[in-house]
Amino acid sequence: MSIVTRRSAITGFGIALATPPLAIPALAQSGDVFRIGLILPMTGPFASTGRQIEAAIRAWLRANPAPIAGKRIEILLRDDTGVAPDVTRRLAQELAVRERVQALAGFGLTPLALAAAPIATEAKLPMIVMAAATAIIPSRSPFILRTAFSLPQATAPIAVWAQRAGIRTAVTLVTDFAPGLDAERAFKERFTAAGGSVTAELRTPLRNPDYAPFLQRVRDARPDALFIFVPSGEGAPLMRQFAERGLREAGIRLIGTGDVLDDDILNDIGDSALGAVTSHHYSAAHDSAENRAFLAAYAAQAPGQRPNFMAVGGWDGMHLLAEGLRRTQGNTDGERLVAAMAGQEWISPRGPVRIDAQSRDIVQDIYIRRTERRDGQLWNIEFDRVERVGPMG
Amino acid sequence: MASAITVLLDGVAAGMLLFVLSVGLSVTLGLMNVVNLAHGAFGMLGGYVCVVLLNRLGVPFPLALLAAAAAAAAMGFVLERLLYVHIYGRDHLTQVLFSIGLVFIMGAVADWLMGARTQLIQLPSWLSGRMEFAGIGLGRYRLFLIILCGFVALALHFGLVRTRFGARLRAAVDDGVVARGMGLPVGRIFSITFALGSGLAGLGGALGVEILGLDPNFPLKYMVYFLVVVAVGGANSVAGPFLAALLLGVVDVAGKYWIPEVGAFIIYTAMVVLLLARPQGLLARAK
Amino acid sequence: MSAALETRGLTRRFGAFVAVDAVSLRVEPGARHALIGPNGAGKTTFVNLLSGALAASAGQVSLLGRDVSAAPQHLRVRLGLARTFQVNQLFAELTAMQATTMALAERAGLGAIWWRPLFGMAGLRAEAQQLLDTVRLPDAARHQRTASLPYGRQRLLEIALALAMRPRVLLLDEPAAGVPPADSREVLAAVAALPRDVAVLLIEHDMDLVFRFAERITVLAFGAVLADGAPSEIARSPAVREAYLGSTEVAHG
Amino acid sequence: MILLHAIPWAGALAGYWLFPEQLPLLSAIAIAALFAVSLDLIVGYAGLVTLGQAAFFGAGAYTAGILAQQGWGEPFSGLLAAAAVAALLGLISAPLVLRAGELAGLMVTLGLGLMLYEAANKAAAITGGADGLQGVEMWPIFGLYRFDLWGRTAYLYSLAVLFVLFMLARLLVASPFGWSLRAIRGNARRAPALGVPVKARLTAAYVIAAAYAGVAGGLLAQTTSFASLDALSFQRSADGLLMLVLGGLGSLYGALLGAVAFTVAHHALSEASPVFWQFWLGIALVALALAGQGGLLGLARAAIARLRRR
Repeated sequence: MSIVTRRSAITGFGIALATPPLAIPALAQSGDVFRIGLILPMTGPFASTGRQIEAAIRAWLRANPAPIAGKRIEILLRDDTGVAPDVTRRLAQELAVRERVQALAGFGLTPLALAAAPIATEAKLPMIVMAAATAIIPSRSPFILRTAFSLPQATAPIAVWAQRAGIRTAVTLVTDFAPGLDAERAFKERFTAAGGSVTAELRTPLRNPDYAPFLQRVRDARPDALFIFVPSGEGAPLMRQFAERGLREAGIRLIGTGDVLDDDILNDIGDSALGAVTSHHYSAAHDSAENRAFLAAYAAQAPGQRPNFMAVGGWDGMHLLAEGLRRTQGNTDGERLVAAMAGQEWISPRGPVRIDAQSRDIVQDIYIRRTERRDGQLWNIEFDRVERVGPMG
Repeated sequence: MASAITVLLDGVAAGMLLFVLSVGLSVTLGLMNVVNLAHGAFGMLGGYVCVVLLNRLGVPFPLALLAAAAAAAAMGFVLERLLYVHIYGRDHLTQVLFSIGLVFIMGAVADWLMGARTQLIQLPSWLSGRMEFAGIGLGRYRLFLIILCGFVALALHFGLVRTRFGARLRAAVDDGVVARGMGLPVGRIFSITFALGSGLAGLGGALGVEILGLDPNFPLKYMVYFLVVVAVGGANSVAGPFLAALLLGVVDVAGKYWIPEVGAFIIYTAMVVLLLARPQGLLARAK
Repeated sequence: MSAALETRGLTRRFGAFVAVDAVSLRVEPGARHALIGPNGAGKTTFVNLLSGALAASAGQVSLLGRDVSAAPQHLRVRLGLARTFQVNQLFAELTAMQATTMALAERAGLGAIWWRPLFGMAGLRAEAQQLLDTVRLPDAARHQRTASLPYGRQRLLEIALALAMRPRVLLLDEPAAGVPPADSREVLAAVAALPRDVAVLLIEHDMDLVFRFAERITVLAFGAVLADGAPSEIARSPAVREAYLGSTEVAHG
Repeated sequence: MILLHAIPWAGALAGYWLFPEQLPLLSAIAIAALFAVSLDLIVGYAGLVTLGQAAFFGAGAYTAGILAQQGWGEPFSGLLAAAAVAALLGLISAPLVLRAGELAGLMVTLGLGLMLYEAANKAAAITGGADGLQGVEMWPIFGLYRFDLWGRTAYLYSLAVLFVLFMLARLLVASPFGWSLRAIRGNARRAPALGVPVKARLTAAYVIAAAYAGVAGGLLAQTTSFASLDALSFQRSADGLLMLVLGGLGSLYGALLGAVAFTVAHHALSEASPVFWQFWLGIALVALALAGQGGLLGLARAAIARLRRR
């Protein structure tokens, strides 16, 4: 080791701090390309979320090949593995600084979205949250707009419905992270306000959950219904064990948000899902021209797969960005884009939606669905609907 | 009381499954002194084989299980001959590097072939549902797991004690140099044992699809559990890992049932305490 | 005057097996003392009890008049007890110079210093050279990885490392074991040249060496002291002949 | 010799001007390198293999993060606090790890790491649980240099901390203390017979390595204004070990090289192929393990030796 090296490096450090580095041009560049930095969990435990959203976005691009306000849309996809918020943040930073993207999109889970929020603020980039569902997310940056849903929003209607359906006592079972806690809180609030009582609140770990012991507790507690929220993809083992443990035979009804009966895996869950009642903003079985177009576009992109509520968030996110771009007539200034997108209303494959101008969060209809078999396949069939539910339920 | 017994039996079933998945790792560690973090990848392979045969080709479940074990054993045999032989005798960290690399490769290939989704199977009707004895309920599949895995454990134990191969295996574990000197084909014993361990992992992976879930992340997700079983149980025996796996299963399930607030904390605490109390493994005699 | 090294009723059990059974032994300052006994007599266990590598089941060890029964190995070393091993225990990746310098630093109480380079300590380097001179390790061998040295050379390093501790009492566990005859002369010369003020306890199979070297001999059998006295007495003792010299098991290793 | 040492650091500094758009990645590399150095001290020099080094990394990250969240955003004192907390944790856990012996000790490090992960997960009121620590606000360095979007300040700050701690580590491994660690790793039976207090030295090394990891974690929290559970995850410990083995164990530059190679490969592969990058990373790891010879640094040395012989 040498003193000389150390000294020269220290001087170097001093110079570096004293002189400004190469001037970096303004972040948002104009041109004929609109670059969107898409950050999704493409590998790791939440990979299916990323795959659904990416497929939906590619499907949207196929269906809308024409330039928008003179701009061709380009997607830069990055994998944040779903479990490393610091990576999400770094990727957002790089996309902003190096790739000069004009919008950020994706964001599979709450911690990932929260970690990236300050970057959106600082870089003044619209950030479209297509999946993460904790209520607080849009409040973390004035540049965040959400096309997914929020858990209080999806939860409140089922709590009210449960009360109407004669359910008096319920146990909640949620995954122990922010969205789960949101769902637990929202359900309890609405359900007790309507006169029901929550007799136990159970939380399962985010990783490596084994639902057997929790479900055994539910069985012992003998409520009228079990309310569940688990992240997309986790629903299958839970439903299986619900059936195996004989909870249905014990007279316990299964209710929950639609995450648990995700369209992506619904058919694999099989008969144990039949009869479950859930509330959500999207079902692939939704009957509308917009949804049929979406299903067709998705099938062309990912043959043999069914889009789920994650996919619709991606699809609508693209629609929102495109509309924003049209309204600014191709101006990609972040603040103007956000202003143009906030307050938008349109008919999405899920039904009518609106981006609330103040909160920048989504306002949408929430459907009550029952899982049924139609034409040899399982579907979440919508049979009731609460209109224009706000992000806080 | 009845639910306490149900919980206990659930734990036993989970533990038994864990045993079948990890026992191969403990033998390879004891015999070849190889830290094989890719062990779970053989479990994953078994799981996928089972899923494909069952869901796409309609093969009966027992046959699918056998095929899963056979496929994983074959894969284990090939990889052992092709790759693992080169890392015997290398330091443990190199083996870690190697086997983690293998996990990445196999995970990516599984993803490429089967997608990132969680895979599910439909159990035959004779294994679905639940039965009750004297108020104690137990899922049929869990009962099936207990019986099958218990049988596997017994077969392994007696195989090791009673058969000629078992005797040779034990000799090779005790002292490879001496065993070589006595003219035992240590290399072939290694191959067969490795294939056997991988096959068992494949069987465990297939059995575990219903309980543990299956996706390309499987080997990494459960790696820590396998390591815990081996460390707590000690290498070189069947009974040690068996007890460790049972304990792990029961403590995990019981902890989640009675004190869910503590979560996974309890299982790691139990592991650390056991390791400090019995560093050589559960059944090792104090030195 | 207190003994250099003394044990009273030193015992070590492994389960039901008594490896060392109530051994009382006195090594005088400056002594040339040998400890002999048939294979499995408990000699190496005994050395491990003396050095503190193993804990005793019962009995005491005192070093230069201080009770060290409860002291850990490194403290006994600091108090003046050094040892060599029957099978070389060296640092395969280090050179002889590195290992010896490191050992000297430890002996000088500098081992916890982290802010100065070891090889910036000129005094230690010179001392290490000197020490390797004493055991006659050739210059060329001093800067090679220890693992690449022939076994005889490694044996010299084994002794040099023990000497680096500046011991008052030195335990030599079969110093010539495993050394090819061609090289053993160097090892024996190094043993013979040990400073006279150091008490040496030699554990050995080679009777030639024992009788040439020792001024006092203790015979261990089945973990217990069978005989103790001057070489001539031992050579004449019928009990020793019976148990050891007379038996066909005057084995090596 | 001096030149040889100057090259990597001059290169690292030049990166600031050469890759002005890649500074977040460069910061990540510097932090990974510091973490790899911490692992090298305990694994490469002292020979104590650990699977739980992330515990200290995470402890440092949360310490620095929580300090800044609670209104003390001064970076340097934050790092000191991170180092202190991690060192304290090391001091508490060292006796447990050393008590258990080789393989069991390894598993104890794993178990302790997992316990801390779960504890942080459950202590959501303090740590933010699975959602991560929100609201970390750093003050400018020396009151002058803000942590900016381009990551300029973050990179120079990380690099400077890495440089100082790296040089300190070099001093450490060249000292009698450092050599006694090599002796313990080389032969744990002989070292005590040379008067080396093995437990005390290993404890000291463990604590120092913990403090290093704590600083690395603190840097991550400060430069990203965020701390989350993955800082404590087994994955992080494993990645650190991979970097170390990749670069070459028991030489500090090996740790640097490994961190650079691993992070860059990881980044480049996942950018080129966001879905299947793990496949290529796996191939690289397997190939390197089979090639052997002390990681990249070993391969480089062997190559140089071969060239010289010609």
